[in-house]
Amino acid sequence: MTTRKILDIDFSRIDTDRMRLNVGPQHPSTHGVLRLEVELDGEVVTNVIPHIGYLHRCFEKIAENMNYQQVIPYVDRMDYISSMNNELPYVIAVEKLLGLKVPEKVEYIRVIMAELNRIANHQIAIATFGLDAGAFTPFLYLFRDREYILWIFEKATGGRLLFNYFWVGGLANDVYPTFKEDVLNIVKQVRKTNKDIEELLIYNKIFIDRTANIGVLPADVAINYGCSGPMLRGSGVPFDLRKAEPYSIYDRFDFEIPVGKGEVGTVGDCWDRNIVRMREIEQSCRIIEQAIAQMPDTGDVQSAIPKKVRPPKGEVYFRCENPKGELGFYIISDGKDKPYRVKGRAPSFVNLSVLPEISRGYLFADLIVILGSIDIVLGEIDR
Amino acid sequence: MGLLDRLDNPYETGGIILGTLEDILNWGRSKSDWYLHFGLACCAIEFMSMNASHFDFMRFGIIPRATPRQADFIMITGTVTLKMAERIKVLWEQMAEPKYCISVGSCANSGGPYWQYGYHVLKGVDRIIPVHVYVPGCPPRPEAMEEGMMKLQSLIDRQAIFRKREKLAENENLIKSNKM
Amino acid sequence: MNTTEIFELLREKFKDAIIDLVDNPPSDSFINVVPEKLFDICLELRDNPEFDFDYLMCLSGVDFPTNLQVVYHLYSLNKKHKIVLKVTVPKENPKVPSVERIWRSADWHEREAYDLFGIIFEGHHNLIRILLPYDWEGYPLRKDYKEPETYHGMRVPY
Amino acid sequence: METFNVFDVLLGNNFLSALISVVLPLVFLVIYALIAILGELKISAWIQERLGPMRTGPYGILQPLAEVIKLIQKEDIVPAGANKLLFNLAPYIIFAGSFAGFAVIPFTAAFVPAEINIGLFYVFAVGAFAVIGIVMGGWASNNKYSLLGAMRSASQMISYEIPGALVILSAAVLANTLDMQKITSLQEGGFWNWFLFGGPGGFSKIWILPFTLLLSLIYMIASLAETNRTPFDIPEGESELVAGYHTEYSGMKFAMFFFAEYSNMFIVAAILSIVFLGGWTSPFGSFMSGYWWGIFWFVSKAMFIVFIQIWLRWTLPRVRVDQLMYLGWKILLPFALVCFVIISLYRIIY
Repeated sequence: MTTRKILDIDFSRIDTDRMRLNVGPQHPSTHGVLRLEVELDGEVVTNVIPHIGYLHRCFEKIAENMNYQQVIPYVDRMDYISSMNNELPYVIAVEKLLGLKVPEKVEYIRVIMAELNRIANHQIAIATFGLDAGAFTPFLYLFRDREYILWIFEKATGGRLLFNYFWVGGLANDVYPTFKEDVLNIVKQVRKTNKDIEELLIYNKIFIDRTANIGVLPADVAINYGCSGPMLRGSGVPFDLRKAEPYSIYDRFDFEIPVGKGEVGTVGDCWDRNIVRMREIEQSCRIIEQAIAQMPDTGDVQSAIPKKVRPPKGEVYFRCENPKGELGFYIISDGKDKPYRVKGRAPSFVNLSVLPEISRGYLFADLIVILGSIDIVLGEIDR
Repeated sequence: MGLLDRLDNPYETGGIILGTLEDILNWGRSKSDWYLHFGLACCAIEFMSMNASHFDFMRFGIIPRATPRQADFIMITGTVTLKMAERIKVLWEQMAEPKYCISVGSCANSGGPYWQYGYHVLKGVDRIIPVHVYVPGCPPRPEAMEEGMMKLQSLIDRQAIFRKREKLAENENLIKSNKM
Repeated sequence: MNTTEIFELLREKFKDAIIDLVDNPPSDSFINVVPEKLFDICLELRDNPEFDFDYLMCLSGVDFPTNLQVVYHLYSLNKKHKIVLKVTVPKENPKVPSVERIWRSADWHEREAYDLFGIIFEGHHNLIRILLPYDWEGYPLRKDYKEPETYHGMRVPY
Repeated sequence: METFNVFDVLLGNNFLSALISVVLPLVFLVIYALIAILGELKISAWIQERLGPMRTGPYGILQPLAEVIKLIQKEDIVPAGANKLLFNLAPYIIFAGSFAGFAVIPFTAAFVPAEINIGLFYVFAVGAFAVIGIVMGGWASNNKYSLLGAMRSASQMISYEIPGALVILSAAVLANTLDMQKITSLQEGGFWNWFLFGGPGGFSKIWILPFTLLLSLIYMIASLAETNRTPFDIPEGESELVAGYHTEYSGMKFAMFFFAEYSNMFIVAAILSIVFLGGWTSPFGSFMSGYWWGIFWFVSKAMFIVFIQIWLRWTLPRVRVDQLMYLGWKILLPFALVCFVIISLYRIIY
């Protein structure tokens, strides 16, 4: 046995009431490699300092060294859960710089793919949110459904997760013959599982207790922090870029903007943010059904693809409604075939910055739930 | 490598009893692998679907553990950045022996699409920790990850515990040349 | 309100602080302003009910051969109009007033611009590196950046 | 049915019979733990539309065995900053605490390892041992997650011991004894004599029937909390506190925690089945009753409750720590008290 050291401690200098806890980068519920420095008073969170950058993959530097088309795979890898939605603002931004108009069929396929991917994304978001609250089984039910959506992507594009499907001016290839039936079947299946999840998770008493009145984000704070997507809508602001400034062909569809109403708690709590995602799945189903009905059967999806993408000098900021919020690309062209500067305005990056504001004063267990309700993807935050 | 193989050459391989014991110990380690619950990037999403019902990683007897102390192998699923690299090294050192590492995806193998201009990306996780199995792909399909897992299991099955050092080296050479 | 109207109104109030309006479609039109007056202009843009720019969409740094630029994309959720502001600063000692106190979303955006371009935002409460490690050297998104050979003993190039 | 210890009768009341009485439950515990671990894996898989372990023996039935073999081989790490003595001692204290509970569990009318007349009290007393082990392990690990987990666990287990104890007290009042064998014997003669349905007695037990049902429910909830199972698995809640108090443990020491958890599950299930479901008695009167049938009935009742615990774990989300305390102190405790008072009144009147 070692001899016991006599410690000479000046007790007045010891700060005894706060504990600093390091959550992450390896922690089961930081959704990747986020690191949170949490200051705890007992179990109550007094301060949170997010440390990001553990997945900084130098997207913007690489984009400056690549052709306009070559950037698309890297755009995929920003928000790897909803790659189709990432590609959409980028290709539209470049098309805008070029002054291109894409064929009708391309627009419809883009919308269908983007909405399918939105469903897949929200399914992961709800699943991992349930996992953060301790419910493991709904996670697997949602992942089972997501798998069916991935099968469609795989058949159409060849990739399961990262597609490189939307090209500047068109698509990589046309969809396969039974695409429409497959998509309609998926929509049916998604609706069926949504019902199960509502019973199993959303309206579960324990789940409501865990998430209602937790992490309340008032609308003015949300706007000032630049929150977007379900974060903003969960706070009761009916702002959706698909309605506010319809891009692509979103003005042709009839759908609603679900907002948080504080059904079981306060407006803008975690439950509201989650239910917004839940209802957006339904709205996406509606859009998909309408798009399938209107989609022209014939048409060359590659007819408008330019041989060489060399936009004139200029700059454009284009934003789309990503499942996580407003994804914008700010592209500066200096007339060469490589972009001079590409800045991605990632929704998760901005949404995460509000975390310290909404998690102070809640318990440590709530912090995990609040983080889950923001629905972050580190690839997009760190880029 | 059942009992019969050992009967041919009982003394060099440690005898029937030791050989069988070795088989049992290896069997335990290869059939019960707990992985460290740890995701980095895109591949982690495919890894999540692998845990889900369609691919069901648990068929191999694999259970997620949140703490490195109880994990048997670590799956590096995604891009390792320089900021993260030191943490991965710490995690690896925290794991209890015997431990294994599977590097999943191009990024973890070699830097993947970020190899050229990625000033903040570590070009291959094998620069900091030893890797037992590489799974290529960007991201690899879940089937590929399962194949990687089976490769790891067969590697564990052939590990030598009691045999002499020369045998061990020979064995490793064989594994390297992929003949086993 | 379109950019021209906003430009006229701002010109009336801030005179020379508003340099010019650049408008050549299909590019977005933008307004160049001087860095010294940026904070006041932004405050006016947010608080004047005619403008009501309550939402900072994006804040990006750009490295041009001779100088650095900070680009502000503003949006109004109520009025549904948008505007682009640009400030140009020299490469040596690039100082821009922070708008973090006007839009909190600028907090992380400004830290990122500092991290990758080395633009110093005066008045920011916590201007430290955000994406790269705290002991990283250099500003990677500058065009003349050379990636380091090693970092903490790990080789960086392939 | 007459109750006795079969080994005392066969071998006389000597050291050998005592040794056998200790070893048999240990063997049973190991076999049970292996089955329960497999059950946990397989039941969770069935709930989640998966297969579960499939490649270790036919249908993966050897999976727990493989895990034990692996855990034996794992390196045993003691973290640098840990208090070595306490760190090493903690898992064994926890395991000893939960295993000591087996001493008074009557497996059948003919076998109880140690027949003492305060059996119920004893089980509760040694059950509290686990708290000491958990706090020791959590504190000695020198890890903040472990410490948080241990503190949560201690507060949770102590709070839930009170409603649990009140339930047992009510049952003791009703049975007029603390001896497990006597309690079981009282419930002989069919399932309507179980304490779940008011215990033996005439038509008058209709008055306390709702309260005994309520009591068993309270005990079920309290036992979930005491064994740290979902929805009360806050101490090791994976999404918050990496693995709770055993974050720093590896290899066999972790296996000890693992075993202790499953053994605790069985202890609470056994108490519930003895006190409320008639232990080894047959639910159909004299049909299928006997010493051998006793083992069957007791084990299957206890295993059914273990199954319910596993089932709940994979279905429900986790509650928060303050909600857990609220449930324990403000809901379960008053209800248990009311039931206790009413049952006492009933005992006085009839």
